[in-house]
Amino acid sequence: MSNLTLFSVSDLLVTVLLTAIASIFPEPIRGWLTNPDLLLGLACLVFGALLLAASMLNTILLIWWERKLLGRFMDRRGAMHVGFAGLLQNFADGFKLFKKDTVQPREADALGFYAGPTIYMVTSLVLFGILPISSGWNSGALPLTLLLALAVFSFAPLFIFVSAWSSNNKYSLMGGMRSAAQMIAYEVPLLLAVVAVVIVAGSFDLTTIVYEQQNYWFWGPLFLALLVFVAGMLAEMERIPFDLPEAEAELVEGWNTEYGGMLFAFFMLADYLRALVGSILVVLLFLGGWTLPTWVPAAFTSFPLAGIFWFMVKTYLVFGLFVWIRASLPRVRTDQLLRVGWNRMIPLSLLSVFLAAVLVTAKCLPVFGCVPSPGG
Amino acid sequence: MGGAVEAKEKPNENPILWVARPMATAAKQFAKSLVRPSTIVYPFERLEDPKFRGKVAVESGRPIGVGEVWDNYRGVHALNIATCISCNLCAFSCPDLCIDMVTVPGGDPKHPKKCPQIDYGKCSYCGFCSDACPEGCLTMTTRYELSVTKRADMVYSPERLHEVFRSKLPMNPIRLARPENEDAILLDPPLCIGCNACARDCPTQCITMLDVPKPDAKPGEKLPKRIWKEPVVNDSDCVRCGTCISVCPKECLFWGTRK
Amino acid sequence: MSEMWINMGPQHPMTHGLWNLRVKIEGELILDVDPEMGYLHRGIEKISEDRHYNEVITLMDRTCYVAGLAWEHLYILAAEDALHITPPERAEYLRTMCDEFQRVGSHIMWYAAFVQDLGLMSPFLYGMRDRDLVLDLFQSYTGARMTYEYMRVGGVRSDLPLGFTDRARRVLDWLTARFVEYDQLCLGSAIFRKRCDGLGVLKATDCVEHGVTGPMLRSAGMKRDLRRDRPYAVYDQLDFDVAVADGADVTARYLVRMEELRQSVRMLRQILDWLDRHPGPAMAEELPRWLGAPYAPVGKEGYLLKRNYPKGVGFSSVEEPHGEAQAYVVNEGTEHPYRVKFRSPVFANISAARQYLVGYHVADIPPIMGSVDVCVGEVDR
Amino acid sequence: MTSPVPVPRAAAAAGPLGAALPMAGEPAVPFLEIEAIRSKEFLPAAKEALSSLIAEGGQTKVIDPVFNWAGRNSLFPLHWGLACCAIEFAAAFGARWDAERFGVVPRSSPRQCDLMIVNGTVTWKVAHKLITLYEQMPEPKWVIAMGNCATGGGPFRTAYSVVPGVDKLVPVDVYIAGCPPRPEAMLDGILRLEDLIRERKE
Amino acid sequence: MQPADLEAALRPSVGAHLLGTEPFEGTAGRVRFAREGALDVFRAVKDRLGFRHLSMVGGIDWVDHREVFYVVWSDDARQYALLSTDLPAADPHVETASSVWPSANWHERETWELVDIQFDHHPDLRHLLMPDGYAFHPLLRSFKIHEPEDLEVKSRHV
Repeated sequence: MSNLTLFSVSDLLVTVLLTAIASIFPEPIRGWLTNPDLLLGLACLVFGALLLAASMLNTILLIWWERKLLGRFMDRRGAMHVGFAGLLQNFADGFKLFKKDTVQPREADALGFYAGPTIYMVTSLVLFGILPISSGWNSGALPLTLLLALAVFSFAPLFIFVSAWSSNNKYSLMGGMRSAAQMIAYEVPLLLAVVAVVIVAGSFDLTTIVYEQQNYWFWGPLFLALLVFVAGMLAEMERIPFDLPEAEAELVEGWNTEYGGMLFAFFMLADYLRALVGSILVVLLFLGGWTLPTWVPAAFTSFPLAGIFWFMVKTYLVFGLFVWIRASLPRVRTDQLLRVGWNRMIPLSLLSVFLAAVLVTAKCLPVFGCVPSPGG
Repeated sequence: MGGAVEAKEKPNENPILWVARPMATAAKQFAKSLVRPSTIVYPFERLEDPKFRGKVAVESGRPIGVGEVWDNYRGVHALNIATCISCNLCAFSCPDLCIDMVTVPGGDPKHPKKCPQIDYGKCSYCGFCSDACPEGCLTMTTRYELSVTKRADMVYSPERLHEVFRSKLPMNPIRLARPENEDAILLDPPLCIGCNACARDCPTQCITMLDVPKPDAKPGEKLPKRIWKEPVVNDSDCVRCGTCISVCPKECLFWGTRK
Repeated sequence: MSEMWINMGPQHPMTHGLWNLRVKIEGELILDVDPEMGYLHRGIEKISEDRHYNEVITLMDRTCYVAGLAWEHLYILAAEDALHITPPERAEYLRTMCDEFQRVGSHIMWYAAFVQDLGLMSPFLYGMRDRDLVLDLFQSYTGARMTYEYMRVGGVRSDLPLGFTDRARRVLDWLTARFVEYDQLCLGSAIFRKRCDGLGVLKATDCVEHGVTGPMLRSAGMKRDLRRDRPYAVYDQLDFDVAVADGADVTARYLVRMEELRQSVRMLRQILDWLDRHPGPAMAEELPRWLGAPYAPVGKEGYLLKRNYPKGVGFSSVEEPHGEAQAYVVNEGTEHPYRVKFRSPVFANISAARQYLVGYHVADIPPIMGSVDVCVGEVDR
Repeated sequence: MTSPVPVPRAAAAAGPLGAALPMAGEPAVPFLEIEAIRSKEFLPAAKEALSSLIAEGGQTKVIDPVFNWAGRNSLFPLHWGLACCAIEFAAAFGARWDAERFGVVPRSSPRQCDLMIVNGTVTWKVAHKLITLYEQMPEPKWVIAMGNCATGGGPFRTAYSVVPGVDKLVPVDVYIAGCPPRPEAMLDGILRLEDLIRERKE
Repeated sequence: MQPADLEAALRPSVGAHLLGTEPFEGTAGRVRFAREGALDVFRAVKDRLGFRHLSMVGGIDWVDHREVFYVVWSDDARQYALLSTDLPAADPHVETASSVWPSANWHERETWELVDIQFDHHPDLRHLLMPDGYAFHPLLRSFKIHEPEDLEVKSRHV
């Protein structure tokens, strides 16, 4: 299992296909076709395509999950008449938006107007490529995956602001401004909360962090950091209670007011992609990634793709928590978010860093690991 | 008389509860609706269905005893052409002027039978017409779905209204009682010329023309030129539609209290 | 950002209707506001002059579409005043019951819309669900969900159906339990309190100056409620309290409305008990023929003039869910009212917008305007 | 008069949900049963699409139906309330009727809408704003005139300030009568519009 | 409070402009005054009688003349009172009440717009309900309403 990675699968696919094709041709062409560099490049392309498909499918499933879950929170049923239980609803939305006109306002700045959503989408996709979803998902262990992920994650407000500015709408502009202002509030505590995890795990590599959690998941010792991280993630994903940039009540649709058709679909998809990535990060950093506690019977962990399965279950449950929050809390105001960010979350995150340092130096971490390590 | 009550919030409690309490409420609702949300799956379940009667309870947030609720719903009209007497009261009483009386087959050529045609693009479903209908032939049913793609399809001719009647939808049972001291059609005898217009046009045939004795002309006095008959209204049959008043050429009929 | 004017409306999620709030902002700070009304001006006062007295009732439901029965009651009181007609007592009780159920429905609708403005969706759904139960009750005795056409000059159209009072009590039980949940979702929430406390303050003296009435006035600590101060219908025979709060802000308005809901439930239970015990006619006996219940039409123009029907002027004032509404009906002895003039409470409440909006942030506009409970239909008429 | 005889709506055109539907379902139709009813209509259509894909391929047989299916199943109405019907419009999105079941999600920005539901009286003062909103919506777009005021001015059509029907301003696809229409009637209008989109093959 | 009380309280200060008081069902009474003394009457009613709350301003077109009526409320007496004045149809001017009761502002804008009554020194006499530049005053008796004309129905360009 462990050597079957997504990349090796795509590599195998490309090799087999290309070798089969090459066998038809005479020697010089056959040699060029089976050139290992070409194989590697093609494998990378296939890998990317698979990654794209997986991320898109997951995102669309996530939207469905939110709609159904939110429906039940609100005492209704949610989408149910398009496809089985409404599963095809989001595909219908996507196809429809794909076909719709995209209107560019006359006074809008074309470059920013089109580049904003596109780059927003691309950065979100890149994020999905970085994260290890199971032991075999990622191509290779980069040493600084966590830092890279967080860096790419925080690009978004910039491009939100670009697209808001260039769509030449007062509501969009205010949404973009809020997005930029909001970033100041949550980025610092978010990173400090991650520092606590890094201190305990001793690595910036997400795979390593997950394997460090085989004895005990980090949410126990680092509960404070988890709270700060979840709150920061809510702000990062721009979900209620921190969805100020697209506060529907006062700023019509916020920064995407002027966007329709495919560009709007980009925004929607990227939003949920970021929500997915946020949930994944919570699972990776605090909930043990794709590992399960050792007291779980082996039958639950030994079937094919068990890692991905459990990882996805955890991710969707974490996202369910976000939906729950959305169903029960109102939106805060910009100045309140800033105040909460600087007055509450930063001290809390500093405290959690301090606690993590104490835990590590005092070597009292194993207290939380109530079961022996599976690797043993 | 009651005094004033100060609306006060509960004293502040543990601030951690302050986020937890709404979340707990939402979770409670989630658990409740996981079993059965209060949604009616509309094209498959219909509220006006008699099968709903009494089965769905308010305790779950589902609608209350729906069948009973629907008894006097005011939807599309049903018209029984057979019993319509063409009295024009529905068109008279319509505040939105959406009822036209159109000719339907079945009347004699001199007095064509006229029945209401309703434009649902103007109707405000107030029920004044069915309240005014003296024969109970124009009633309102529980049908409410009236989406069309052409504006002209919203005009329901008497035949279409009769089809609604024949489809046996539940109908509005409210029949308003007539007031005790109803006004009657009174006659101002000196003005009458005995022209028979009222008796001819009366939809219920409740007016009969009776002979009045022709007075002896005094010397020098000229008797009015008229037919020596006078209408007599049978109050128990009269539906008070006022047709006679409106057709009277001499304005000698009027509303009043019969002594 | 420099100063700029933004138009919030006519199509804007905040407005809950068709009006335009022009806001002058600097950054997120509100410098000036200018409400622009009239997008829903339907000339109801003019159309009424062309209609018979009973036919005006169909317009009243549409004047304020969340409190149709209260407006019917308002008009009917003035019209009966102008026409010198007294309704029977049971009709008065039925009308009072309509008023109070309407208040429950309207306040729940307000709750649903108001909390949605704060970004919280689920109370909207809960509110609409619970309001639908009240509408079910209305439908069972008036025959419609929103446009009831229930009251008539001299009484009401029909009496209650069988088993109504029991159904109504069950709904009241259900609602009483829900009010607790409403409070848990709002008052129990730290973010709600942070968003609403100290927002949109309008002191009692300013309220009186600018003609602000209803829950907004009572939230400023002023104990004025027409149901108690100037009882109409049968309010003087009911036991209830006037809800007041002293914050004068959005939270206080929330508290007042929630308390009014409870008081309405309390009144409704008394009314339902009375209705169970006192059967009787629901329509006045001594009615002019053309006002009798089944008959709206008049034979010929000038019918009343011929009979020398006494002229009159009617004035009425009711405590509508949004505040104090007034009607002024002039009867010149014809079948049509000569002049009908209405005073909408929301009209005055919005006209004072500059007093309670300037100085707050753009993000505060939805909760503040939500707490005013705008119903544009009655403002523009 | 296109159809002189009014057929019961449920039997005549219950939308994409099958003509064999009874007038009324069980008090609570089990979810799987609903799915079964729906699949009766969906499966043959899917089979046909698949066979035509194998037989002919090409745009008109496969691509267009897919986009048509997508377009009619994801109608985003503009989120605005004109008058009384707006309350029933909101009630249709409430818990009891839940219009989101059909993929109908109101959006506040006209750029993201396919459907303008004119839910109330249109006055001359708001007329040009309504036209602006309509023009801001990207193609393909539809208009539903909900209620009598939008259809023809309703009880207010004689007034000096009221547009006698929104079809004098923008083209209307479906009229829903009612004053105001019940939420069911609004959903019925949306289903009728879905039928219309399928018939027109847009 | 009775009409006599109103009269007794107002007569000393604004007697010159007071045309009389009469009973009005449901209120303390109706005060008729001459339009020249409008402002004095408003001040007296507000300050001396304690009617601090102006509820409604309305106008009636009596064809030969026009009438403006004001409905005011006193919290102490818990009563309404009506003030009304007649204006000649040729010259319907009256002093604004918005300097005494700020709430009169919008009511007077509406009354000017619908019944064509000019309020002198009004701070902001603009159109409120009708679009700017609307030339008619719809609630005058001479303004008739009628069934709408047939306008062109827009259809989709296919």
